[in-house]
Amino acid sequence: MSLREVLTPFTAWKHVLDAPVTIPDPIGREAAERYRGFHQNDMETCIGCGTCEAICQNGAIDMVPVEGQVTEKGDSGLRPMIDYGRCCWCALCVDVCMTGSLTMSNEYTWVDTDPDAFRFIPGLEEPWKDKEAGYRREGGRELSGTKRSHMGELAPALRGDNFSEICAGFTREEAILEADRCVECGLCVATCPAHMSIPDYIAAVRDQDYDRGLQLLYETNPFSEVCGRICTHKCETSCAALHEGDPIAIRWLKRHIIDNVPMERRLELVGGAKPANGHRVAIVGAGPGGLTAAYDLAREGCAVTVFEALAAPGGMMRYGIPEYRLPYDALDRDVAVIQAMGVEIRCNMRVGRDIALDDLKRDHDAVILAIGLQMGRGTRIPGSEGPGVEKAVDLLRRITAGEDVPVPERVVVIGGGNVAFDIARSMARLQKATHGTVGVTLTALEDRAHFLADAEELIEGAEEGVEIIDKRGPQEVMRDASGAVTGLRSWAVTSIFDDQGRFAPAYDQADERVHEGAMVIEAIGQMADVSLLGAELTEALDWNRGRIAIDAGFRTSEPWLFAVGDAVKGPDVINAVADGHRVAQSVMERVSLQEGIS
Amino acid sequence: MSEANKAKLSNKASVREIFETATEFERVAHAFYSALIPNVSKNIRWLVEELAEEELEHVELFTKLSQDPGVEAVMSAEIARPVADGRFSDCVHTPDLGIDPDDQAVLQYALMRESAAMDQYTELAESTPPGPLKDAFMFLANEETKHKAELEKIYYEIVHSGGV
Amino acid sequence: MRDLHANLKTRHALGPFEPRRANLGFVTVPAERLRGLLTELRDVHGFTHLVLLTAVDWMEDGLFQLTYLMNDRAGDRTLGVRVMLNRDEAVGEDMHDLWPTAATYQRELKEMFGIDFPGSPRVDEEFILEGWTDLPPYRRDFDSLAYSQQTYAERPGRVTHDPRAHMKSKLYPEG
Amino acid sequence: MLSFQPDRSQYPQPGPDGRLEVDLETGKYLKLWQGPNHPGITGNMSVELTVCGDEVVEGKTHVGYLHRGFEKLMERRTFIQVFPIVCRVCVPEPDFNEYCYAAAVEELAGIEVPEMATWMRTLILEMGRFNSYMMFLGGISGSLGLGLVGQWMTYVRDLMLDRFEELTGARIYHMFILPGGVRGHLPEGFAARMEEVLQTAEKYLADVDRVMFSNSVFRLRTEGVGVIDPALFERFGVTGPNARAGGVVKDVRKDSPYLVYDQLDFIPASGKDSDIFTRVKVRRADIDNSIGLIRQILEKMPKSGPVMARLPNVLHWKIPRGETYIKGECSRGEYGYYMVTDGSGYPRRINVRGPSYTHAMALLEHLIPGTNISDVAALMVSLHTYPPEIER
Repeated sequence: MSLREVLTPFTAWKHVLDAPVTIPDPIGREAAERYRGFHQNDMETCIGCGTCEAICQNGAIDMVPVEGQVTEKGDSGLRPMIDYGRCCWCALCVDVCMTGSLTMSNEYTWVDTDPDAFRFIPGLEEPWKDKEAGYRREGGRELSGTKRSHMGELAPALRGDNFSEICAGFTREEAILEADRCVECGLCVATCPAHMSIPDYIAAVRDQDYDRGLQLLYETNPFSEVCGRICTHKCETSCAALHEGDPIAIRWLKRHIIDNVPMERRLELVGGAKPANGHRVAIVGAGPGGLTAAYDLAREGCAVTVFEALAAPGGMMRYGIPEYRLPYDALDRDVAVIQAMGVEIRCNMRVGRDIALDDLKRDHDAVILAIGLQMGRGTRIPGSEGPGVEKAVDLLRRITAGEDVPVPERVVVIGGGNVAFDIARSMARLQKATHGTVGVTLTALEDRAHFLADAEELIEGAEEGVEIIDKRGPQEVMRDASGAVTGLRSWAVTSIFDDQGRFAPAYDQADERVHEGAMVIEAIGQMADVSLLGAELTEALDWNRGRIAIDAGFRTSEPWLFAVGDAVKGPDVINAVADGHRVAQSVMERVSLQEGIS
Repeated sequence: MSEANKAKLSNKASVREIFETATEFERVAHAFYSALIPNVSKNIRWLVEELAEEELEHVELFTKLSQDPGVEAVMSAEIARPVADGRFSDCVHTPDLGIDPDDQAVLQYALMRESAAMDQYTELAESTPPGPLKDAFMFLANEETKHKAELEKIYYEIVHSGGV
Repeated sequence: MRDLHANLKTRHALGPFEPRRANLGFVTVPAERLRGLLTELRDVHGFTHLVLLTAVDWMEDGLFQLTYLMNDRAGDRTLGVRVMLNRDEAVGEDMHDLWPTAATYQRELKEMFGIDFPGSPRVDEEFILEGWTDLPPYRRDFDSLAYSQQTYAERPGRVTHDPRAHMKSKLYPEG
Repeated sequence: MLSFQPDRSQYPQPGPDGRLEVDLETGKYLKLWQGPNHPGITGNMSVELTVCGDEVVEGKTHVGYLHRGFEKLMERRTFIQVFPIVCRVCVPEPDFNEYCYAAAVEELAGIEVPEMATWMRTLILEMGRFNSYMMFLGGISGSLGLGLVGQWMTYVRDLMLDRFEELTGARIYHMFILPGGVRGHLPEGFAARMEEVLQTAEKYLADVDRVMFSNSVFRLRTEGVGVIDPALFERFGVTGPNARAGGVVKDVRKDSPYLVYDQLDFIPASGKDSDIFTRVKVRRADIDNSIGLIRQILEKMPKSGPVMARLPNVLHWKIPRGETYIKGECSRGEYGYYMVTDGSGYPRRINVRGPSYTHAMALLEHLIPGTNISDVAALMVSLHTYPPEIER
C-alpha cells in the first residue's frame, strides 16, 4: 500500500472542467441510417398477402381492410395493421415481405395519449411515411426462394422432328424445392377460375402426401393431367412470389401430384358415385366443360351420356393441343376417371347428323351444350379462298386424327395466339421429319410483348426453328399463274390497340413484305358451329351478341337446355372446368325441382 | 356509258347531285340492312340490327337537311367532285351477300361502306361552302370515322377471338 | 471419441456412438449405469467439467431424456450422455456429490419437468416459480398459450382477415 | 493485508442433514435481503443473507424475478421466429445468444455460412464483450462506492452502442445474426468511426486504471477477498475470467476455436490469486484484448462478399432430427446452446447454458459464508452474474 495509491485516484478531478458528454436535448436525435424504427408500407406496392403476419412471432400484425384499397386480382385489398404493444422491431416482416412494400423508417419517438393509436396501419398518414432513412433488408428477399426450381425438358435438338412430350415434370426433389417457395397467401385462389385449393395442394407436395394432394385436386378439377400441363395458369400471374422473383410453378406442381398417384389409387381416392337418382342428362360435346359437368352429375347419381362428334373424347384438348404439349394418354387417364363415375361417352355421334337434338331433349331431363369453338375463322383477304390456305384448327384436328396433311417446305402462319404456335410448331415438326429442315414463318399483328400466346411458346417455337415476325398485318395471299400459293403479303402494324385497349390496328402501307410459302395457315380466331341447333331452336333461343345467351347458372332461355364452355364463355380449359361445375349445379337444381314436382 | 355516268366522271358536280347521292346512299344502306335482318341467323341478327339503326339516323339527318331553306339555297352551286365519289356511288348498289351470310361477311361489307362514306364526307366537308350543309358533311364525316373505327373493333373482337 | 466409446461400450452397456462434430458426440446409457459412467469419465478420462444437465420431453414416446453434457477441457472433447427415464414416474439419480452444481440443475428439473432427484439438496424448494400449481411448465403437455389466455386478459380490438377468405367474400362469394 | 477474522464459536453448526440450523429466535441472526433491486446485483436477483453481526453465515440465491420462460417460448416458435427472441435472454451481451442459436440451427440444418458473415459475427461478439465489460466495470466499481467509473463506462458503452446502432439497426437487442448469416455489411466509414470509439475508450480506461486499480481503497477491499480455490473450478463448473483469474487459462476462443478466432492473434488474460481484484484485473486485460481483436477484425476481414446463405423458405422450415451443443467464450465464461430437433418445424428443446447458472448459484452460495456483509456485493459482481441466464 503506497501513498501513490492513495493519491492517484484524485487524478479523476482533471475532468471537472470537461464539457459534459451527454446530449443536452436528445429529442429529435436522428437515428442511424439503418435503424429499425416505425414501419412504412407502400400501399400501392403492397398486395395484402399477409406473409408479414405469418412470420410475426409476436402476433403483432393483423390484416385489415383499408379504405381505398380494392380487392382485385393479385391483391387481397387487406393491409397490415401493427400492434406496437406487441411488436419487437425484429423486422422479419420486412425481410419476408413479398413485394418489398414494407420497410422501416429510422423514426423512433412517438408520444400519444391514446393507447389505441399505437395499433396502426403503416402507409396512411404517419409523419415518417416518406422518410428515406431506415431499415431496408439487404440483398432482396432472402427468406423465401426467388428462383423457380429446375424441371427437365427435351432439348430442341431432340424434339424438333417428333411429337414426344417436351416437359418431363418435376422430380420429387425439384417439386419439394418449388413447393417450399410458396408462402400460402392464397391470392392465386381467386384468380383460378375453378378456385382450386392451390396453397393446400402445394402444401401436400411439401408434405409428400400425394393422396391428400390428389383429393384436393379432384375437389375442384377432374382434369389435372390436362391442366397440370397446358393450363393457361393465370394463377401464376397473381402469385405473391412474382413481385421479386419467379412465380411458383403452380401448374407443374399440380402435374407433379397427378404424376405421383397411380391410376388405381386415383379411383380409390376419388371414390364412387352416389346411388342412381333416376335422372338422365345428355351432354353435347366431350370437351373439358362437358366432361366436367358429366363428372359432377354422374357423381350425384345422374345417368349421363355425352355425345361426341369426333372419334375420341377430349374436344380441343385432344384435337387442338398438340401431343408434345399434352400426350393423349394423359388426357385418356383424366377421361378414364370420369368414365369410371359411370359417364357414357358416345363418340362419332354428331348431333344434328347422327342424332337429333330433339331426340336428346325427349329422352333426357336436361341437355347441356358444350360444343366449343371448333370452326376456324379466316381473314378473307384477297387470295385466301382456295387450296393452299388452311385453318389452323382443321389442320390440327387432321394431325391428331392421323390423316396425312400436306407438308410444304415453306409455310406461313397468321396469328400470335397459342393455336398459331400449336400449328406452327406442329408443322415445323412435320417439316423436320419430312424434309430435314424447318421453314415456318409466323406473322402476328401484335408486337412480341403483347402476343396472346404464352411466353414459353415464343421461346420454344424459336428454338424449334419457327421464324416469328411480329407486327405484320396480312393483306393478300399471293398466288402464281397456276393458282398455287406463293406467299403472304403483309403491311407493318404501327399500332394495334386504341386508348381503351380495344383492337384497332393501324398499318404503314409503305412497309410491305411478302412472306414466302406454299401454304398459308390462318390461326386468327375460332367460332362455334351452332348449326346443330336447327333454325327453329336458333330462333327460339335468346342470343347475346352472337353467342347463346345464358344466365349465371349457364341456363339458356329454354328451360331444358344449358350451355357451357368456350362456345358461350371462357377461353380455356380451366374456365371450361369451372363452368362445367356451375352448369352441373344448375342442372341438379332443375332435376331436383322436377323431382319435387313429380 | 350513260349521260349521268359521264357527268359523274367530270370533276364538278352540283350540290344537289351530291346531296341526292348521299341521301340515296344512306337510304339504300338502311333498307339493305333492314331487309337483311330476317334473312340472317338469329345469332348474328344483333349485328345487322345495330347497323340498320345507325343508318336510319343518317337517313333522318338528310331528311331534315332537305327541308332546311339554307341548304336549299345552295343546291345548285357547283363544287369539286370528291375523288372517293366513284366508290361511294357504287355503294348505292347493294351487293348480294348470299343466303344467310355470316357475321364476318356482313362486317366486311359494312366496313367497306363505312370506309367509302368516311372518305366521301371528309372531302365534301372540305369543298362545300360554309353553311348548314358543310356543317352536316362535317358531322357526317366525323360520324362515319367513329363508326368505321367502332366496326373495326367489333370485327377484330368477333373474328380474332376464341383462338387464345 | 470413437476409441473412448469402444473402450467404455461394453463395461457401461452404452448405446451406439452418435458423432456430431469431431469434438462432440452423444451416447445413451442405461439409468443404472449412469453414475459409474459419469464417475469414470470424470476421474479417468478427463471429462471433469459438467457443462449442463437438462431434460428433453419425448412425450409421444413416454420418455424423458436427461442429457449430461461432459467436457474434457484439455482435450477439447464434449460428450453428451443421455439417460432415458419413464415419463410417468420420472426419477433421476442425484449427482450433486460429483458436481455440487448438479443440485441446481436437479432442482430446476424437478420444478420445470417434474423429474425428481431424491437426495438432492433443496430439490423441493421453489426455484423460479412461486406458488405454481399447474403442470410443470416445461413439459410438452403444458400449453403455455392456453395458460396465458386463461390467465391474462386480451386487450380487445384485434381482428384479422385471411387474404384468401377475404378475397372469396369480396370477389366470388357464391362459389 | 487486512483480513476479517471473526470468532466463529458462536456460529450455527450444520445439523444431521447437512443444513445450518439457524434459529432466528435466538436474536443472534438476522435475515438480510440483498436485492432484487440492489446496485450490487446486475439484474433482478436477490441473495438471502443470514448474518451474525456483520458476518454472513449463509447466502441463498433467489431468482425468478424476470422469468419469461424463453426455452418454452422457443419450442413454440418456428426456427426463424426464435431468432428475434433469443437475444432477450441477456441485455448486456445479447449477441452470444444470436450467434449460438444461429450456429446450432445451421449445424443441424446443414447450412454453410458465407465467410464474410463469420467475420461480421466475430466483430459483433467482440463489440458485445467490450460492452459487457463496460457494464461490469461500472458494476464492480459501483458496488464498492466508486460511482465515477460507472459514469465513464456508461458513456463509453454508449459510444459503442452508436456503432451497434449503425451496424445492426438497433442499440440493445441487435437481432443481426440470424440463421444463415448476418443481416448486412459494414456501413461506409464504419472502421474509422469504430477507431474513434476505441481510442476514446482507451483514454477512459487509462483513467480507470488510475482511479480503480491504483486505488488503495479498491485494492484493500478486493485483494484476498472472495478467493475461489482453483481446486473447486471443475466441480463448480467455473469458466471464463473467473477461472482464468485462478490460473486456469481456459478460453473457448483459443481451446475450441469458433468463427474466425483461429485467424486472430490474442493471448487470453489470466491471473493467479483468484480473488476479486484479480478477477477484475483479468477482465480489464480482456477489454484490451477485445479492442485489439476489433481492430484486427476490421483490418483482416474481407471487403466484400455475401453475408447470407440461401435458406429454405423459412415459413416451412423443418430441420431433421438431431442434437448439438454450440459454445463460445462470452464475457462471463462458457456460453452455449444445447438444441434438440425432431424433424418438425419447431425446436424440440433448446437449453441455454449461461455461466451465471453455476457461478451465481452453487459457487456463490459456497463462497458467501464467512464474508462481510459489505463485501457480498463486490463478491457477487466479481463473479459477473447475469441472472436471466439462470432462469431462461
